[in-house]
Amino acid sequence: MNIYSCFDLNTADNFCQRLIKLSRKYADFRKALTDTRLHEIICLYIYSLETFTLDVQTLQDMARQIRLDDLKTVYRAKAGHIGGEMSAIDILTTLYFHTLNIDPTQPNKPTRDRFILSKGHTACALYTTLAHRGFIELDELSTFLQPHSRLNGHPNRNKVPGVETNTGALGHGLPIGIGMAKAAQLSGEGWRVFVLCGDGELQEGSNWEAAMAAAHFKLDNLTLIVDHNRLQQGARVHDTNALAPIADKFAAFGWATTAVDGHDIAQLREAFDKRSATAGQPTCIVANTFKGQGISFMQDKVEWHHKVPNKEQYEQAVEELQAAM
Amino acid sequence: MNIYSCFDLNTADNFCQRLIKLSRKYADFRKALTDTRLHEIICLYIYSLETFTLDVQTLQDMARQIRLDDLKTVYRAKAGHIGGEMSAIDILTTLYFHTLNIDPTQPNKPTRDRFILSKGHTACALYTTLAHRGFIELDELSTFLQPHSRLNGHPNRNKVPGVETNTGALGHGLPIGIGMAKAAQLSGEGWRVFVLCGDGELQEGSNWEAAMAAAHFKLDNLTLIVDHNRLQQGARVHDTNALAPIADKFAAFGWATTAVDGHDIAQLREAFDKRSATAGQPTCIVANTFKGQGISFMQDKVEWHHKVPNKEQYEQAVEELQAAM
Amino acid sequence: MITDFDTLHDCRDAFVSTLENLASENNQIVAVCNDSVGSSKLGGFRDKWPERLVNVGIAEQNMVGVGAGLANGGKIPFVCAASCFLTGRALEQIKADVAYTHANVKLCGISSGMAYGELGPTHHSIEDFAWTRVLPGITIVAPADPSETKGAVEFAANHDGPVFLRLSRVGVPNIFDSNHRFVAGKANTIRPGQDLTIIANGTLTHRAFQAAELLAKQGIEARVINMATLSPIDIDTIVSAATETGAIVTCEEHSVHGGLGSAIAEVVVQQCPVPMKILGVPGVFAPTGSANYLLDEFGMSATGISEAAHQLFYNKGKKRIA
Amino acid sequence: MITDFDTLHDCRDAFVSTLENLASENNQIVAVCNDSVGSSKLGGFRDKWPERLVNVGIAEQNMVGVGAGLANGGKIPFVCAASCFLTGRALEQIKADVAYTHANVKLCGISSGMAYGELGPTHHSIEDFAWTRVLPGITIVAPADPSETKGAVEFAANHDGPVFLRLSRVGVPNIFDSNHRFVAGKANTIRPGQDLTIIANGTLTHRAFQAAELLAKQGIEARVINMATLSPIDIDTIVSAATETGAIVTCEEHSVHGGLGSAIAEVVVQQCPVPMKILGVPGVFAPTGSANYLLDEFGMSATGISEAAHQLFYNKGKKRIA
Ligand SMILES: Cc1ncc(C[n+]2csc(CCOP(=O)(O)OP(=O)(O)O)c2C)c(N)n1
Ligand SMILES: Cc1ncc(C[n+]2csc(CCOP(=O)(O)OP(=O)(O)O)c2C)c(N)n1
Ligand SMILES: [Mg+2]
Ligand SMILES: [Mg+2]
Repeated sequence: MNIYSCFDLNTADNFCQRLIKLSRKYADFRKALTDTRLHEIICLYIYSLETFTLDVQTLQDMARQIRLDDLKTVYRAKAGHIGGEMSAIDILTTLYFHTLNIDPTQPNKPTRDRFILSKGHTACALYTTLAHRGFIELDELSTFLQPHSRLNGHPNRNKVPGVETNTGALGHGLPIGIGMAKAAQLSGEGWRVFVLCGDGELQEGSNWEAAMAAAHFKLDNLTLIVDHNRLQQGARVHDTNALAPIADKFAAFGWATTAVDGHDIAQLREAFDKRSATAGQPTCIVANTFKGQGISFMQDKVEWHHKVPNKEQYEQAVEELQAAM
Repeated sequence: MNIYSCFDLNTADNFCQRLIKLSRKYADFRKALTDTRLHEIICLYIYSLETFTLDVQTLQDMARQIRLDDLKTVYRAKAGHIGGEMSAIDILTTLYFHTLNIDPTQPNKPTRDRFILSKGHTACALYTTLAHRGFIELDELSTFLQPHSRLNGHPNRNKVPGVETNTGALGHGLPIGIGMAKAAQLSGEGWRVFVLCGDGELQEGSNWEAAMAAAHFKLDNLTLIVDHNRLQQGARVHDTNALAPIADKFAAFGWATTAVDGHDIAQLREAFDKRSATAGQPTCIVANTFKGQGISFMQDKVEWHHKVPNKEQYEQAVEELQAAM
Repeated sequence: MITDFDTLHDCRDAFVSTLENLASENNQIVAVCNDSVGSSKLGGFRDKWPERLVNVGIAEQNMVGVGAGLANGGKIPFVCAASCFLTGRALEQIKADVAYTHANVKLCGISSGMAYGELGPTHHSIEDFAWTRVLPGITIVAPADPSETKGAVEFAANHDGPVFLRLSRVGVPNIFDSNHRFVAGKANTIRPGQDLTIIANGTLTHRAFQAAELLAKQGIEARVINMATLSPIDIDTIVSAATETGAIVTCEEHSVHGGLGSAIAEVVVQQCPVPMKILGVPGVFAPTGSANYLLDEFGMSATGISEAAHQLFYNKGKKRIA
Repeated sequence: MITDFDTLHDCRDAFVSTLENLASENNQIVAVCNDSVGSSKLGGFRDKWPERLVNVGIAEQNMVGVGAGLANGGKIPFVCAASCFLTGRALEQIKADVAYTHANVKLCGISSGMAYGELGPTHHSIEDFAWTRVLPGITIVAPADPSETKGAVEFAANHDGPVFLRLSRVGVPNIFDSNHRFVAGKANTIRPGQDLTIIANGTLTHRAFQAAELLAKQGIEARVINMATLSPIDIDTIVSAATETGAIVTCEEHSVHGGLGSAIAEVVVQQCPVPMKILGVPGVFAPTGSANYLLDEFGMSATGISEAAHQLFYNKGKKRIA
């Protein structure tokens, strides 16, 4: 089913952009379209997402919507890791709505780009992103952490489409990402691999085993994004086991490195677009972020690693996020 | 039993130096003394080793003797890791006969310096050094790898006096060294901790977890010596998973670093003498070595990681080592 | 022995209060953790003795190695981390640096079993009995209530050698009174009975006790044994239970493979073969749910246990059990 | 079934020749190792397909993670390393990345058991059955001879899901003929007998067979079962053996805790309680010695096994075994 051949790409682009602008909620939009049975348009829209570029404003709106839905989900479930979710959502949005070559209708398409949420404790942010991107229904978010729900506290590949590997124990993502990138290299395929890890997570030695191997294998199809929010579970990273400057360490291990504002989608988009900063080298993007980003009283506060807002806090947070939209 | 108080230190120094020069074999000397029941002199000799400095020539002779006995032991047992033993012996000799504040009569003295052979596969070199240093009898080396021998292929603390921790699986020594150095810090004690690891061994992530923590804890009583022979088990380190330059990586992890010729005992002595190159930082000494050092046909050859010499090879090796003495 | 089933206690509280008491008397006691000050409830310890709390960050291999080194340096380290990461991530360190070296390290597996419930299988520690039990020289204790937790921590501090304390955060009622004396390697019969025996430990002991009360109403008198020490296992108590009651049900917050039931089965087949039923997590990765929800699901509610026991009772003496 | 006890084979040879045959037909097959090209005998593989040998260096956690990633990318990775390091150092990766993710990874534990003999307990892998058996979804196979090794490798390549092949380098005689068909999960009775059963796998199968021949001379006809697949275990064969012969001796190059004997005991107590004797390494770190020396020392020479069986035979039907 080659949809492109029967459609003017420019028209499709404009059309989709307009639709997104109108609804601002991809999944609602998708649902609305389903209800009127316009399957072709849905397909087309999904394909177009792989081909066309959403503008920064649209991506920002999407990120705000994902923050809001993440917040709602955590509040409803009375559990989650909201601090690290808020710090990662701009990165996730950019990846899923701009960078990744993926198709929600074919989550296991062999040539897809791969994304690994190595900081698996922020699963709720991933689920919310996957829902907005059409991998699962938005409605399903309400089952988060409920008995027998697919939406466990950490992502499960065998249950949730779009999840590539089961994470939750820190320091597992990068080695797996190396295997995925190596598989592309061996197969002569062009897919890219993105791993998102926490900064505290880099204290795990498994990452450094992987860092060495990635450089040795010249995996320039591999990008590690470090969510550098300078907080871990119990304290500042700096006070626990200092890691900064992170880029220097990866440079010493043979990686190309860049630093970006991890909440500036334009910067993220540009950084992710490059296959590698230097040919033959894996890339480490240090994304400078804030835990709790977008919600004033959570921002940069260690206790919001996995605290759950009470009613007043929840209402204030919703208000702040909505005001920004 | 304070032996120092009843003896002129200078006399003791000269006396011992002379005795060593005469016998070149500390253990034989020790044995001879035992046979004539001159126990006080033995004690004194052992104590003097903690206090006085052997000259470089004496240390070199000792290293050659240890190489010879290691070779004999491996040849007799028909097993061992001779390549990595030869590369480490100058380091071990310098540590045990110059640097370490240890006492063979009190291997568990609480304030002793600690040494960990993290590259535990070269146990035979450690046993030979411990025998020459008086922790075990030289005769016992003939039991190496025999059924029920204390001298297993990897060192066992519970059986062999002078061994601090059971090694054999790579990448365990540095974390343990950190614990030992931290214990000194907590107790306000001055003991130092030395860890000797292989270069290939640094591929283990556990080392990098430890590297981070050692810098964070400001363990300037901790010295890591990397036996940088550029070979691992199956190939060159460079071809397996490139690590060089090693010092840069440790520097990026917050360590003071120096490089020495790992077969130059004068350089090793000087490097080990410094408590730390920089106050408040752990030190990594990259000792540039050759696998199989001292035996021409083994030198820098990957296959001698754990090959055993045949009769002709053995005889040639003995000859070469003896000629150098 | 259990009088109040409704007041539940988080045994981490007894753990840390005992640890702090011991630490105030013996300054060789230190705590080691992996960014787990909160989940191990070590905040009080840190406030009292900041320098004696060695937080290595998120690095479990290093954590256990550091513990072994501290022990070598004369310290008595309590290495505290979520049991899943402590045992799974650092198992070779536990084997080589702790067990084989026989280092005086106290491994404290916090939130073992399915205490992390909805966080899922990466956080469940239903393999730790199997993983540690096969290692020689580690005393393994899974206390069932606050009083036994206190005793186990005191034992660990005084015992010269490796200990693994398997702790939970899931609420349990008081089982023992506060002057109960914990003896490592000695199981406690907390309810007499001759018809069959239920053996449990940790969070399952009170459920086993409740099951026995249900069975009593059906005319079956079940002996209930709390087997806190998994290794070395109390062979005599098992043999008496088997020979005197003729059937054994085991319950554990662990896989049915390799854990408490398995350890008991090893004794039973070799010393006194009788029918058994091993209750636990039945060889699957658990679905989403809280620990208590999942225990019920897996047949370990008081009713579930009593039903399994009831069935086993009718199989006593049979050669082939359906 | 064994005709020539004197010609011994290193099963690594059958392992690599089968792997190379499969790899020449299916270019998705890759090998992953940790500086273990020599000890895994992967030199030939490397020479044929240098790019398909992924040597990550001495880094077992990364090795298993890389395996999982390669599987995600459509490859069929055979991850080869000394069994002690593969399982001990990377167990959490095996749990999360392989078992729980259900990645199509073939874990090949080389030189398992005490094959590394004099290199000592850090290199002995007498815990790997216990460590892996508790993880759901991994098929665990310990082949007993070259022909079964070939079958097991072919099975692993064709099976969609995690497999753990527990291999040895210790010489074994041919047990099966070359057209023997290996079926995962199905044990083989390699000698009929009604008086008792000896169950073994890996390097112990031929010793068990020899023990049975000694027993036959004493008038005891022992059934000998080769239980290559440890998980999922062949319940039917165990139940038949227990009910038909009334006693089971197990032998394994593994700790007596948590391994083959333990897995069989779990079935026996719950389905058909009969007396058992579990032979293995008796809860100690082994002293210095070669694998064969140590197996003899630990009572697993043919004579040792036959004596244990003999004793068990006279305990058949007893309630209390001394
Ligand atoms: C192996 C392992 N050890 C410990 C934990 C417990 N844990 C969960 S989140 C977390 C802190 C992570 O900090 P960071 O990587 O900085 O993530 P973020 O700040 O983005 O939440 C810890 C220690 C874990 N999940 N896995
Ligand atoms: C965890 C672990 N993985 C693998 C091995 C097997 N092994 C023993 S020695 C060795 C090579 C070590 O190379 P290096 O550290 O450079 O030591 P050296 O060259 O000094 O012998 C390997 C891979 C091991 N002992 N431990
Ligand atoms: Mg962080
Ligand atoms: Mg080397």
